Amino acid sequence: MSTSEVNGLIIVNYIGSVFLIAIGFYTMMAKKNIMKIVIGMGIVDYGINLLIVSVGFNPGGTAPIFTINELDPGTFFVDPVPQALTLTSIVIGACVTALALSLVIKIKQEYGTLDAGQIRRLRG
Amino acid sequence: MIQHFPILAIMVLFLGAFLTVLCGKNKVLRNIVVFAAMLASSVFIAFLIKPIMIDGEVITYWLGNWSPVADYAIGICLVVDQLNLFFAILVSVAVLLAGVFSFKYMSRDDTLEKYFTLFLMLSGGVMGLVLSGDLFNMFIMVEILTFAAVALTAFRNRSEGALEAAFKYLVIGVIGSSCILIGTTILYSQFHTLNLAQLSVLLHNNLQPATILAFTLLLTGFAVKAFVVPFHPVEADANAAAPSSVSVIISCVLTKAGIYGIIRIVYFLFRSMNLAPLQFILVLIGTLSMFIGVTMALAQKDFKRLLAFHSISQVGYVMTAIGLATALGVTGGLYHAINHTLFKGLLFLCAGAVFYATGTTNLDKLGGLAKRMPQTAALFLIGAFSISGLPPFNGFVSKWLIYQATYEKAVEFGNIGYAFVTIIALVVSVMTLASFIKVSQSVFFGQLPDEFKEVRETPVPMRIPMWIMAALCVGAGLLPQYMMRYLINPAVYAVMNVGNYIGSVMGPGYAEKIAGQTVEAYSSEFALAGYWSPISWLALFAIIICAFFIVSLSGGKLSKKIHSDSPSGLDPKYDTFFSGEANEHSQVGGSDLFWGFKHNLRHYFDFMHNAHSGVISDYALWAFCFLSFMIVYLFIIV
Amino acid sequence: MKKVFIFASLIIFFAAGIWGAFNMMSFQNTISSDMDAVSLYNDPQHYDLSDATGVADIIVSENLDKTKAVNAVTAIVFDFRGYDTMGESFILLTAISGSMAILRKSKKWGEDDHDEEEH
Amino acid sequence: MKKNINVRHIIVKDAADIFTPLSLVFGFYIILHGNLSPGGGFQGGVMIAASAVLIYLGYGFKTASSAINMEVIRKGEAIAAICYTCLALLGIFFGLNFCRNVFFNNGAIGDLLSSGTIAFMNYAVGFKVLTGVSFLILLMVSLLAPDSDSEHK
Repeated sequence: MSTSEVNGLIIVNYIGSVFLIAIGFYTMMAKKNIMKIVIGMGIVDYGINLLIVSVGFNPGGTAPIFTINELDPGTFFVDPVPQALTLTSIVIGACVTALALSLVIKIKQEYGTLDAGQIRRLRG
Repeated sequence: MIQHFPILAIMVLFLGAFLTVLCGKNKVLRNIVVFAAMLASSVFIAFLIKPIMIDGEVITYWLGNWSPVADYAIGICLVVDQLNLFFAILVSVAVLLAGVFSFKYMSRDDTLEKYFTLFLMLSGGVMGLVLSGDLFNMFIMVEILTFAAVALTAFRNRSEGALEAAFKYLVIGVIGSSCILIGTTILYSQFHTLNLAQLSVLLHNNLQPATILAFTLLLTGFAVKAFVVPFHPVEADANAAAPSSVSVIISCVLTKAGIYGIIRIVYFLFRSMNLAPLQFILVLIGTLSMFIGVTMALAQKDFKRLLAFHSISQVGYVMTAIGLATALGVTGGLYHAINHTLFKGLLFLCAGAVFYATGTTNLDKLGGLAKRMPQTAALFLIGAFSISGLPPFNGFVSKWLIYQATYEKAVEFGNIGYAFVTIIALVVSVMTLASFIKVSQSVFFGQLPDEFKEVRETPVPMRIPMWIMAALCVGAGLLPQYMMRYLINPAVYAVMNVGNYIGSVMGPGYAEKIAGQTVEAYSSEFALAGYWSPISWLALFAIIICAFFIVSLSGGKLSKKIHSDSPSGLDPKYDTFFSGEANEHSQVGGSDLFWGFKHNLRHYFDFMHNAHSGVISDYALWAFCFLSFMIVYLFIIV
Repeated sequence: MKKVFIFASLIIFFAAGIWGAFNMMSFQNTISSDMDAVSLYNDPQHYDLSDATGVADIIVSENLDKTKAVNAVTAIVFDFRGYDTMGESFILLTAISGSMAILRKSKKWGEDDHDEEEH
Repeated sequence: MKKNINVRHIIVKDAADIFTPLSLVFGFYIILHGNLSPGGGFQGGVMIAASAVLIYLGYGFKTASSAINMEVIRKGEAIAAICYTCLALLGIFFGLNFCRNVFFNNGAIGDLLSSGTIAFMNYAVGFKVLTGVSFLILLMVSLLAPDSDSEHK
């Protein structure tokens, strides 16, 4: 496969990440179960991670590590900066999930339900 | 040595948070650590005032000495220009006073070491956000402050609605953070850098569809953090449920962090404020926030929730003024930002004092506390006068600047819409005064309920920060020329002239080399009409007459319509009352002082009440619709 | 009514996202392909930055000389952008403290005035 | 809802026995070689934290919480954060900027400690993540245990 064809295929990743983000937002907007809202937040996060990693893609590049025994002459790398950003983003996503799940546990104890339609003591 | 002070001001707060974890149950040591951290941070910020505000330097600090190589900023930098320092001063004042207040205020809660850990994390996050010069680093700091604010909102997890408010805040906050991160990614893929100054140069006249998408996402993300209109219910919930010292931070500091982000995005990063439609949409958002906030506040029954809606309204003023894109407008906006921090902080601390003394913030249950808590009542009145814009206090100066700026904009552009904004701002100010009359009547005056006969005055450690805030309120109102000279004007100059910032970060001449032209500056000249100029007063008087005329006209129509459908089956208090003994129905609750007004406008109030349904999916829908609307709008205008 | 809003905004977001994705495809790669890792490894001091197209080029070229870390991602995470990593670990600590604060069994406010010491 | 796994299958228990040391060793390897090979503090830390889950799955919450002192873990996390900050502050003490890699040029490329503070920061973050994530997991798990205090036992 030539370089330009590989370069063109990255659009699949972009569209996939847009699709994931849209699914996540849809879940947050349309679903009433707060557990599903948490899942939606997670899906948005995964979509963003996919987007960031895809941005750093370089057709034909290898992982940016100078393991000299395994490299052929003329090897070049993919972009390491988005990978570092993704690492950060993954941890942040895990923290969001942890915080949201602990809130969900407490809400279930307090309200006895997971229905967002009933968790509305503060309104108006 | 001075160049290390910004990073130390941030890291001292974080180190304080870790040491608080290690202190464990030792109360005295913990309080000392927390106080020392906050004080040290404020001192570091205070030392920066002289070189930056007065001498006009811009400090750029490359973390790890990774200064730009081959015209690319490979590391992260902290930049302190006048605008950053303005917000850093605001943050450090609010954090220090709220922290001192919380030593005594929180003493009846348990596991305070976690409270102070999160509190210091929150302060450090905001400080890191306003001093950062890197887009991704701004995102990280936004996440820190969001998580800490969410956890602190749910800190009193047994109190009414705290968990619910925290969950809503988390969901909406995650939407905002996701938007910021997607925008950052798109900008990185186009320009291969994350530095704000470099992006600002590379973005100039380089708008492609993906870039506009990134702009929309970043603007939406920071608008979420500023809690302007489609995202405002979350702030009201969070402020009502959080401890008062945290409400101060959420209402005074986090919204300002969002405003800072918006200023950086629209004035600095994309330099797009010369587009009239963008000015229009920002002013529209601000005006809507102003109006919806204050009308929702009139209908509230809870002290802190009412204050939270006022906070939305005042942030609307700031947003309107920022959106005008004139030097006078930005001056008014920044002045109002710092004034809002002072008086809303004072009001929230008063609410905290009332809660500490009585255990409730329900307006219907409170009353007559002025006899038992005279100092708190006096402080509350100072805050209420300031927020309503009565002349000797600070709210007047900034509101006056904002009226003048909108009016001037209307004259300059010949656009009648901006004159309407002036009128709405005036009406909102009047309604603010009205709702604070209601609060003072139902909390501090009126009848003292029996269960509060034994209430004592707030302890001294809580009163000291309140008096300091009140003194700052009065001072900012009485000495506007000093505030202008040392605080506001340098910041406005920094907003309008981005060349200094870029030159300091990327080296002088960078912008000319890359963009092939000098960085153009907005005009920062403006004629200040002064605050006693008779001609301006006359114009203001004319505007007030107009506003009164319009309101009375529309009011007449409304009352006619209401008479036609006679209220049958409604509350008996709306019945006509002639004479004789008043029965129990004719008593109006403390929170219902303006029931007649609310009754006349009941369609509007009912609609707003139903719209703020409390269901998180609806709020997420509002946020996402706002994002979609902004995408469509910005693609159309650019 | 609500469904209409949901789907309209989703369609707008999706359309804008796809359009943006096709635009992003035409952007230059964030790192250039004309770098030879092996020769860089053998002679870390000599590299050419005159035609750098982004921060990644510069970081990868300078990495071996300035930080001596073989793994470029680790070098970025802990050195070039070490401040971000610090913020990230603070986020972890914030989330954990927050979860503890949320999940604790607290007393109702004001129930007991001296509950701080006992545990 | 099954609150707690009371009857533990021998396969689960044996698998936990086998995989706990493996995950510990492999996790520490990944942390220690973060600057040389793929991986780093975060990945290795999460792997070690997985061993806490394995202990819980194999032996139940009571054993897991008695094996791991949660208060110490929490303090350890704060200490790791302070270590990271102090490593970053070293730059200021050496007269350079914050986060500066101060003693970077000792050893040849590819040595374990060749990269100066990067390696030590890696260890600090690894320690922080392994304490933090295992604490978080045990905190969540402790809510599923019968009549448990939500904080710690």
